[in-house]
Amino acid sequence: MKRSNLPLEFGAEPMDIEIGPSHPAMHGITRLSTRLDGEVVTAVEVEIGYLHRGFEKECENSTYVQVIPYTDRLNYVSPILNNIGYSLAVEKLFGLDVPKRAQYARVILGELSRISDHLTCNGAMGMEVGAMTVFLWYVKAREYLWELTEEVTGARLTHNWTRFGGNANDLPDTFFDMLEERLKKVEAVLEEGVKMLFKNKIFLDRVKDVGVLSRERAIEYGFTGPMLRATGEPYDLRRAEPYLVYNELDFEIPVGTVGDSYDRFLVRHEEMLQSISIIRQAVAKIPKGGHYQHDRRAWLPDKTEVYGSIEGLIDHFKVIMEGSTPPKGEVYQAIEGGNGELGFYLVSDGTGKPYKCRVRPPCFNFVSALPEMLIGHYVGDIVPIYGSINMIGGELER
Amino acid sequence: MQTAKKPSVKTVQRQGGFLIDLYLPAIIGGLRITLRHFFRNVITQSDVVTISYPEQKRRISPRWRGRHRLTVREDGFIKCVACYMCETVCPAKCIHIEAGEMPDKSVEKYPVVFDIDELRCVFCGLCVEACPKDAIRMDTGIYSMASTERVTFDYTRNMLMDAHAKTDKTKFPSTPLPLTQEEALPQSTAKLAG
Amino acid sequence: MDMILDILTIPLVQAVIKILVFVLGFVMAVGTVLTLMERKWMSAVQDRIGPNRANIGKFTGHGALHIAADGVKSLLKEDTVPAGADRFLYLIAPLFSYFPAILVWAVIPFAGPIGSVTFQITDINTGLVFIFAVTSLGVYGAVLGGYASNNKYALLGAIRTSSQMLSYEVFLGLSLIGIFMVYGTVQVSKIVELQNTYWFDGLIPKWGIFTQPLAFFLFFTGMLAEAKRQPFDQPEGESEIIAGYYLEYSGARFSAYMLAEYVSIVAVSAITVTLFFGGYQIPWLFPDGFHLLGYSLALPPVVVALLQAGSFITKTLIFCWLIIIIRWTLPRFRFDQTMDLGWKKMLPLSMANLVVTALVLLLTA
Amino acid sequence: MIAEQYLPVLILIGVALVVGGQFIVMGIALGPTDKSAVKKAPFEAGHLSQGTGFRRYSVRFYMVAMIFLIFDVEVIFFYPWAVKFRELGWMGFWELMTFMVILVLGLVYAWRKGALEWE
Amino acid sequence: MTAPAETPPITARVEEKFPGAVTASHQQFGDETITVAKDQYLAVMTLLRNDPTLKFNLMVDLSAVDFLGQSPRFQVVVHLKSLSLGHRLRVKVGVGEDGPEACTLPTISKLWVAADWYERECFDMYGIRFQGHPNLKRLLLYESFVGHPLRKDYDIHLQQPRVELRPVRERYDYQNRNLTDPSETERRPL
Amino acid sequence: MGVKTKAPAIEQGAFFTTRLDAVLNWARKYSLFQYPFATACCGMEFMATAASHYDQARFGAEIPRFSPRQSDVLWVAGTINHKMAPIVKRVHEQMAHPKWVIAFGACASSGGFYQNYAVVQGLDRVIPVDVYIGGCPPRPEAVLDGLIALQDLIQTRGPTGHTGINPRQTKEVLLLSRQ
Repeated sequence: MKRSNLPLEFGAEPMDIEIGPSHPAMHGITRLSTRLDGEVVTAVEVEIGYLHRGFEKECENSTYVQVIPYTDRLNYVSPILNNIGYSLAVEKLFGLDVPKRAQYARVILGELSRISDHLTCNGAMGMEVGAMTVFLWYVKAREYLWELTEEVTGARLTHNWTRFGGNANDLPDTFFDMLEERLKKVEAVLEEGVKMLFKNKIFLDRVKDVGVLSRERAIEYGFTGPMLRATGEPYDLRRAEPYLVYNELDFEIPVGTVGDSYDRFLVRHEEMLQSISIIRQAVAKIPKGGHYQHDRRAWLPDKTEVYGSIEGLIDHFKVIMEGSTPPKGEVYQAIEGGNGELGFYLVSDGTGKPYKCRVRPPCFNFVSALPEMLIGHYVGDIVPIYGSINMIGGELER
Repeated sequence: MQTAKKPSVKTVQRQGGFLIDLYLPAIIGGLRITLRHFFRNVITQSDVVTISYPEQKRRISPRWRGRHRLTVREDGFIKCVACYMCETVCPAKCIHIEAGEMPDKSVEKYPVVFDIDELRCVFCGLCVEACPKDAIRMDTGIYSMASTERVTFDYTRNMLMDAHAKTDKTKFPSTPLPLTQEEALPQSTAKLAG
Repeated sequence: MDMILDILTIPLVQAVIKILVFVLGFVMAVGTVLTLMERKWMSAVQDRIGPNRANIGKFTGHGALHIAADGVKSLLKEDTVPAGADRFLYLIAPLFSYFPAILVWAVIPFAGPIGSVTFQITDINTGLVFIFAVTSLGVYGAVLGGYASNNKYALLGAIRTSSQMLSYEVFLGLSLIGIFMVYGTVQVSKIVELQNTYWFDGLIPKWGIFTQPLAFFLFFTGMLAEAKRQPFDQPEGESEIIAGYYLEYSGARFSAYMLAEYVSIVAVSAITVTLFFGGYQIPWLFPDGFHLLGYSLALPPVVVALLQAGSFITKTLIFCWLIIIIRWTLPRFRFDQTMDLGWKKMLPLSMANLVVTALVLLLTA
Repeated sequence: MIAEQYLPVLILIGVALVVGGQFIVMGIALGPTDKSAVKKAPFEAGHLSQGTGFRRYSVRFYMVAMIFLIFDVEVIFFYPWAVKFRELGWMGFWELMTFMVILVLGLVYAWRKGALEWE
Repeated sequence: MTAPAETPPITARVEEKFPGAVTASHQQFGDETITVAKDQYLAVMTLLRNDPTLKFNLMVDLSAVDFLGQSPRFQVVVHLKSLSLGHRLRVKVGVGEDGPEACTLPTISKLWVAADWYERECFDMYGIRFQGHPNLKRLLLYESFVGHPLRKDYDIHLQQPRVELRPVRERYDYQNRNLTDPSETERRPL
Repeated sequence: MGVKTKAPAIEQGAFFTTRLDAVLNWARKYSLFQYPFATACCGMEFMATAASHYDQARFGAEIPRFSPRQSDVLWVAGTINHKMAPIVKRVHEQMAHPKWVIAFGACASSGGFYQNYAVVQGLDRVIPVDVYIGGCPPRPEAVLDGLIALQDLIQTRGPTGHTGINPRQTKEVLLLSRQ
């Protein structure tokens, strides 16, 4: 940024101003204690924790399956991805195999979740630079997707859908009936978003070259996901460490070049389009079969077994009363969440409750890098930068 | 672990250039879209997606997890056997059960108190999954609860059974279940009901 | 009867009547309705319905009653004065927002004159300079309000307002000079009259938009900034500095600011229409009727005046609408970009426009 | 003549005062008041505000004010010229060009000096 | 845990450079894990970051596990990932509880900036102090909070409010797991 | 500063019966400027309610004002933990009278399933709450029902809301079951 050669201070006082937590741009829960020289941010201290809900402590006091609803509320814009990540971790611990159909279903719903995450992020970014209309259109599109997930899981955003060994229920026919139409609608909204924002100089001015973080710094800060890809590093766990059936699906990893808010916006936009293509491929390839493979240690048997056989009933009681009892050990499983590497680190002591359930929150790193991204920028830049990191409180502060 | 597939990378296209620097083309382009929406919505309302809620209601998924109900057997007696499964599995610990026995021992146990604090409930549906008797369900289709008093969210056993009575069974057809134990129970308990 | 007519011929009485009709009857009414229309129009853009529930019995008026609800509620809302505020300035600051929005109407003609009766409150012979002077008064409302609030966000908003207004004032003035040169007068009524002259044998009217297209864009942009409308609503900066200069204002004083904003939208539209879109003129309509390519249609003066007033009001409303639609289309500039745009792009452009206009006029003279 | 022209303006000022003033008066008269300390504290995103809102501000903003003053005064000189433009003809044009060049130089100077930058 | 017969390359490399630093290692569920001695921790981490055959440039996660009743009580767990070489490693280091210097660990925030906040969070939750950390204060909780909630001996229900809480009549007191308002329940038999 | 701020003069009478009051309350209920105190998951549903599909603007509750001076209803959408409690309390106290509070979703209303060291077990332990909306998060329909419940409350009780009224003593339970 160009600096004027006027002396910086003519006796002007720097202004200390609290931005957040209750501030429109802070999504309610982050506090930036900033020091301003005129309009320029000269110092920032980030304070978080306004949404700390004791996730880990709750997990340690819950059985394995009770943790799934808690994971819904980590990244509450893409909850199914959290479900999947956690379930994969537990399944790894148990050594369970998930039926192919369940894996495909997870991919489909996971990508729907990813789209809704990116829609919210990009829309909110638009809103924060003043393009309220685009935001509302994007939320409208998100609504279409939520109807789809509701059709499958029975909830709009706190799905509690995956189980150890499969999913709570199968994709219904109505889902497939609705899917293509909804995807088309979403694509139409995205197209409108492109026309409204992508060539609009005002928007480009706001997001271009703000919040730049180089690839090296981004890696230093532990960035993953769209934020890292925007700097040019094509690190996507769906390809780097494939899980589920991503190896059977074709998609491209969008990367940016500069690593500013604009690249992040573009990368997210492109990822949405890629996700739509992934969903279409997965729908074409999804095999017939069961959605859940029962393992007596892991989770409940099928209802027919419970009602029909005494063994089933005993399994049922046991798993509810004691919880799922995995073998002792520790496991780390990461998936590509909406914001990046969403890792679950579980320590099992052989009892029904996780001894330790740690989630590696991707946006934790982003927020920790905020001071570096903000200092030297204007007050007005706080908003698009903050918007572009897609801070999700539940995940950040757990 | 699966082997990694070679990722194909796509570099996103940054916009820029003289035409964009002029501001006006994009502004006019944007106005075209908004005006299209505006005129469509003013003249034909064809783009309006709003559901005028209290009057219009949108179809919700048959799987929607709404307020609970306690199912009853064909003879009208509560299906619940107070086994505490749902209370155990509930992550919100919003279910409170006190078991009791019928004087004539016609059923093993039944809930004397079965309260759900629907304000605490997170609608995860684990209680339904955990119930071995199909006694608790969340398919009432009641998706909306709002009140000015906190106490109104405390649902007692009888209120939950009322919800069962009122549930539109056609709208939320119960999933076909195999013959269950209590259906085979002798009809004698019917006399005790009510 | 004669006495009434006599009284009516007193200019001052005429002026009072005009003020009552134009300002209170038209401007304030339109400004008030705009508060609702903005909500309805933005809903239409965003595929929504917009406010429609306020009702008296069965009557809802498609949400019209929400205006009444908003008004009554805001009066009954607590009137907060933050600790440490400059009480007097804080009290009177909203008043200043009304000066530009209302004073401007002094010189804006609603229709062509019928004999000695004009439809302009007063025909000041330095009309444009008056407009120019008055619009710059608006800054006081925001600056005093923001400064007196003893709130940092409000202070930021106030400073932004003043800087933005100062920056846009300069080229606003410069862009108008082209109009002066083309029409050779600063009297608003004359400028409007002259916009009824034609090129090519009465084919194309010499409206400001045709004689000074660049100046129109400059002027309109500047006016948007003066009215603090998106994309220049940095002083309010909803997502950055919360509500900017009126952050601490509540209840009635907050509505005073809000209403002033809408009234100034009407004013901005009216000025733009007057200077660049022929004011009350309808193309090919002369005081005695329509004339186009030899065909003509004679009309009585009263009908002509009515048509003209209708045309003026319609054009003004279209501009109000456009300003609102623009708001819901565009993102907002960052504050420094607003300033850059003003000083580094608009100012040189307006200078260039001046030179080109002068050259063209001299060469064609 | 002058009085006749400007008296309506005075009335309009009165109207503006009344229109704006009614809100203020009615707001004070009708609205409830609460004088608790927390209520009166300036709002700063839910925190106690440190220091006062009245403060000396960054010099950039005063720079703009000064540049504005200069330019606005210069622009005023254009007005009489513009009105009499047709009568002055080419002579007036070149005179004004000289003036304009000086003005542009001033702008360029301020620009180069960074007075228009916002850092 | 016993080391597997075949030592994986990363563990081997660390053992080669710092003999005796790796006190245990395993490869459970395919996650390569080493436990290092506390005094060698910083050196091993530096090696892991800088060694050309290891190049762990992404610090994925840092947290701790509280093994209450065991010695050492805490285990700080660091997950590392190499973007260029694609491998992962879990590094564990035991941190004791007693003694003046015991509940401390050298900071790795000089090696990976990302560790800064993770260490603050770890301090907040477990009370493990990271020596040399530039700004070691609470991250998620507030300064007036006493204790460290993720320690196993911290009662999950022990709240430390910052504002005076208003009395609320609730049907159940969930803190104490009992029915506070039994009069309203319907206890009549069916 | 205690829990109770001094009740303003106009709020002394808790129940209004006159026609004028009915008109004033009518105005209040259809002009609800809102302060979205959205902290967590419920904020997403709050967005969804404000967006095109549900459009709570229809009720006049449209304009989000992030200034407590200008807002009438505080939507606390999401978990309030002990770190946030002083802030929500301050914001509420800074809101201009008359004001109402809606606890949006399980967490805000009761703490939901976060029964641990961090989370306040219900917003009503910090500030008085007028309307509770159950659900985790509640569907937009529920949110609109909550809004309607608040409007009914305003119409019947005037500007006081729940402040100072013992909820147990009144039988006017505005439970909505509109389905």
